[in-house]
Amino acid sequence: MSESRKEKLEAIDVHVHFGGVKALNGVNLSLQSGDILGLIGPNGAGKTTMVNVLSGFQMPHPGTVKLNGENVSNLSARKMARAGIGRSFQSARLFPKLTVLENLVIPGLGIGLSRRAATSQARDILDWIGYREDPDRQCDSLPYSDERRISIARALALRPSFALLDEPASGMNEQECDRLMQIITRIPQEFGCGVVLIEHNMHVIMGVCHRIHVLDGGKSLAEGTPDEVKKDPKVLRAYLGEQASRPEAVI
Amino acid sequence: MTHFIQVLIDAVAIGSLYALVALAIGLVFGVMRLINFAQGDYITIGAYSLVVPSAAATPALMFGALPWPAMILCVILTVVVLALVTERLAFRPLRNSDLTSLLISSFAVSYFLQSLILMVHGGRPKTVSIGDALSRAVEIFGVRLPGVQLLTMVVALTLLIVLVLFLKKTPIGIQLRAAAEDFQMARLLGVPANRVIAIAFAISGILGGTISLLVIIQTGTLDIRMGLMPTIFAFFATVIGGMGSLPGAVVGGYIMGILSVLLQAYLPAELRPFRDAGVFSIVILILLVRPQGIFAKTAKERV
Amino acid sequence: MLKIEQVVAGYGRLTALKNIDLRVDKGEVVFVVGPNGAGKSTLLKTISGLMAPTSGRISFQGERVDGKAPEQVCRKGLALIPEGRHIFKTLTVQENLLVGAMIRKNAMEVRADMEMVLETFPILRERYNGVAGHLSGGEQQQLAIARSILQRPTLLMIDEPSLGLAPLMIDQVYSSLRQLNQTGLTLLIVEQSTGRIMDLASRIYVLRNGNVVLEDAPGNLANGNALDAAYFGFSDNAA
Amino acid sequence: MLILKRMFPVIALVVPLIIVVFVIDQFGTGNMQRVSTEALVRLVFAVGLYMFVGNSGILSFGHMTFCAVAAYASAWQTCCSMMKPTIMSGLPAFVRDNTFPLIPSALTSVGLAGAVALVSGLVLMRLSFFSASISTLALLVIMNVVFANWTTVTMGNSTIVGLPVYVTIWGALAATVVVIVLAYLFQNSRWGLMLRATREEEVAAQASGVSLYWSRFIAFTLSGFVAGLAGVLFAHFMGTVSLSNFFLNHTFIIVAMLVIGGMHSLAGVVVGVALISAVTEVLRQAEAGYSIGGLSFAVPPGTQELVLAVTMLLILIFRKDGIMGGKEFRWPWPARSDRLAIEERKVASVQRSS
Repeated sequence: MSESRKEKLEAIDVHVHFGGVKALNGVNLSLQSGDILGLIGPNGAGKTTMVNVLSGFQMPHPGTVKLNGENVSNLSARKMARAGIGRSFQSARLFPKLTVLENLVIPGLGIGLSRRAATSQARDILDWIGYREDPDRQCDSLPYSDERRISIARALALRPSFALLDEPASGMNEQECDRLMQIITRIPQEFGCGVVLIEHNMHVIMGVCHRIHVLDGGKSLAEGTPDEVKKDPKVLRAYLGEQASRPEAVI
Repeated sequence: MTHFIQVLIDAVAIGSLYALVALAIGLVFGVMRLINFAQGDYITIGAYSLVVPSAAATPALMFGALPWPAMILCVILTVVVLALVTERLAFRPLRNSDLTSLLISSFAVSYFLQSLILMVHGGRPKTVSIGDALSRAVEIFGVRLPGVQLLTMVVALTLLIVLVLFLKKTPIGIQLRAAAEDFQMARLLGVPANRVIAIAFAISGILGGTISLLVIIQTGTLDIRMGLMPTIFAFFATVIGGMGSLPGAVVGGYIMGILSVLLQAYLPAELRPFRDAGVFSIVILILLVRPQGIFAKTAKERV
Repeated sequence: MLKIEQVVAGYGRLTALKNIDLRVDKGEVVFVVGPNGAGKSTLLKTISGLMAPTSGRISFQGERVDGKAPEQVCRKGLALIPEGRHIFKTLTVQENLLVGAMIRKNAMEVRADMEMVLETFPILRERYNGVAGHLSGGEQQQLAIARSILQRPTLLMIDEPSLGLAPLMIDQVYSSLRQLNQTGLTLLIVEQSTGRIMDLASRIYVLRNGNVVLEDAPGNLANGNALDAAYFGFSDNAA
Repeated sequence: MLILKRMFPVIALVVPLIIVVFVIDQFGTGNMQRVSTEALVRLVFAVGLYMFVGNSGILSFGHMTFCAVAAYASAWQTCCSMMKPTIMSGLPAFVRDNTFPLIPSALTSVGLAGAVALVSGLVLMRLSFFSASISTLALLVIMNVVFANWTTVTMGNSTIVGLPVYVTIWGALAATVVVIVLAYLFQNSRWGLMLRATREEEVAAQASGVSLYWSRFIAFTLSGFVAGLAGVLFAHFMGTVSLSNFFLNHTFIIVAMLVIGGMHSLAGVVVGVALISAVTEVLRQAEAGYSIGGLSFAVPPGTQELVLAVTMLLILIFRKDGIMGGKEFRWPWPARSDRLAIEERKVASVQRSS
């Protein structure tokens, strides 16, 4: 991935309100191609809302989202996908009656590839992610961990500049998590894109992310390398509550 | 001036009629996510219960021969029983299937009921006359108004008010509204699912039976598909008003009623027969501007 | 009072609860904590009857309740405030409370309880005839608790009471929960963060990946390491 | 070899149809030929409706509109040249005063139906999933009201008679085969696949760059053309055109066939139409009265519709995806290249586990 084509995704002073609840309250975030940015925080901190804003499913008001310096805040989810923002979903949301291969062909068609190009790209990604089973199998009969991997593959099939992964490791055991971590670490080199990773599994977050952004109650609490964030008392308190704010406690 | 009052009375009468059907459909949709095509056939069967089943064009009266109060009671009872039976047999097994299957199932039930009427009463339209005393015109503020219009307006309005009071004030009414808004939570608080759905269908039966009578008094003709148009109008009333919102259904009903009356009154003579086409074209334009309806209750699906 | 034995439950292929054993005794305040996706909400849905467990037994005051419909379970004295509170936004505060008291027979008692509830949560008296949808997050939470108390449950289950509330409001909610427990109401509370629960909890279960990984009184959990390890699946050395 | 495997789902439908038509043509009675031709025309319409409903998941009540537009358009051009100036005086002079050859009039009629589908699709497909479905009902009502009252052009509710009858069983079969192949190619085309993605998961489809509007619009327009073709075939099979043929009860029968056969696969449509057409024909004769061994009995009128409605409800309750369950007839024997792939995987998995 040539160094010169560094792309930049920024969220500037993003606010989102649902009825009385302030889901996001002035959050600033930015990453470049090749970065893996972890996005963590207790439940209801605004993580998924942030991904929805970055992927065009939720309009920030006020606040702007910039892709390579260009304001894309009011682009629709479809236009954001074609502009290079691929995402997966917390509940996978694969196309159940379509086959595994077809699920990966759809994003290819979405960005305008021909049927043949989209299919060959889909097969490459299946190999890359280590999926050896029958590609013509319908997704509603996939085992759970395969379903999670294919939902990541589908985001990558969009040839995104930035891949937003929403809790890919949820419900996975330790062994599956390790395999997932290998996949995620290799995404930037293989696809030349940046990754935003929402995850509750600290093991995965600590093992994969270059930087981590911590949200709580819709506000940015801290941002830094995994080691810095691990030691930051504010983060511990938000995560583990009062008694955990003693210095030697470590997550 | 009298023309304007006439249009006004018509608008309120037809508006209330559509509002009643829209409420019946909105209630059933609220508790079960089902758009009930069969509501039209409840109205048709209520009307046909006035006559003795036969192939004759002017059949002998059955319930129609009874004194007023008994006739009204029998017709409404027939339709309520019919609504409860269709819920129990056809819709209960489909309770948590998806929107499209529910829509298709109500389409199938409607077709089943129509074929039943075809079998019992034959296909040809029939005439029946009840309450001809009402067809005399009535003099108000120097304006001659057909008695039937006044009756429709009065009955429809009172029934609407009674129903709103029932929903607002009585415990069962409150439970029904709670279930219509959040069915799972209502059950967690002890509201029994089967009873609430049955009540919603029973109310749609009462409304259906009343409308059968009002339509028959106005038109005097029995036709297999007489319930269809008011029901389609009511579908769009609920969609414009905002799916699942009961006040929305009532407002939607009046919008449809006023639209059709205005077009009827003010369209040039040769375009007047195309009134319904005009109403539905306007409705589609409204949906384009505001797809989720006026009282949109459910927020956009959060990802 | 409440016993859960080898309960397995899930959604299609995802088994959210893998063989859970848990109990709540009279007068206790039991907390169930764990990261997102650990199966906490599924646990409450299964107990309350919103979901039928695939296997295992749930008994309340000695009587089997697994697989019963929510409207029957709540009549046995087992109330649930689900995640997101689910108050009826188009109904008034009063109507919300009336639905809560619906399963009660004795009107006199209900009126007395209504007074008590409006005493505990004054904001509800203020907005009594207002539409519930206009209440703030914290006020909606109080209405949800008040509505469930009117069911006069013997065991009240709450799914993440602090979700989306300002810290000040969370303290208020927890103090009213403590007040209720002191009047004899048993509580089973699912929570995300373990911060505020230490002084209120009688016992804590930590759930991860559908299994109970730790069960203990707050006293001997105070040093935190055991809790961190259970919560995050690794202790200091493995990080 | 690969082509055979890819086109197998179509071949598995077309070949049996050809065989059945051949048998009926040779040995069937006049009545059987008539019933089978009508069933084939109905199949053309059902496949047209399937192209939109099956792929988009949006139930359309309005496709009979395009059927009616094409039937009337063909009638205006080919029928009753002598009487036309008097009974259809409202027609534009150019059409009123002369009659057109069959093929061009058929093509223009299908074109007109397609144009109406295009225009209404531009508007209706902007609506959300559910209001689009209900609004197709409005489309049907609008067509019905306009045609019923535009008497100088459509002769209102009375029937236009005297259209040339040129649709034979083989003609209907040819149209059916063309339409089935077209539907299969569309559902596997880029637009067909993207549309099926929106049916499965609207949100995920948008996140994959798929446009709900355009994918639904293309299917709606295409299916409008096919429904138009069915309209022309129907008009020139019956020789008459009457508005009552294009309203809700015909729509119901086709929707029932789609639901019973299985709305989400081409095989489902063909199986549904074939099965229901056979069953309704048997019932129709029962209604007309059988005489077996001297005693004749007749089933009361309306039994057909009753049985159809009950079957549909049972299918919805017990086998939601219909007889074919959304599946096509797949190539049963794994092709050589697939067999190798499966062997490989077995070897690989043995290594992994040992």
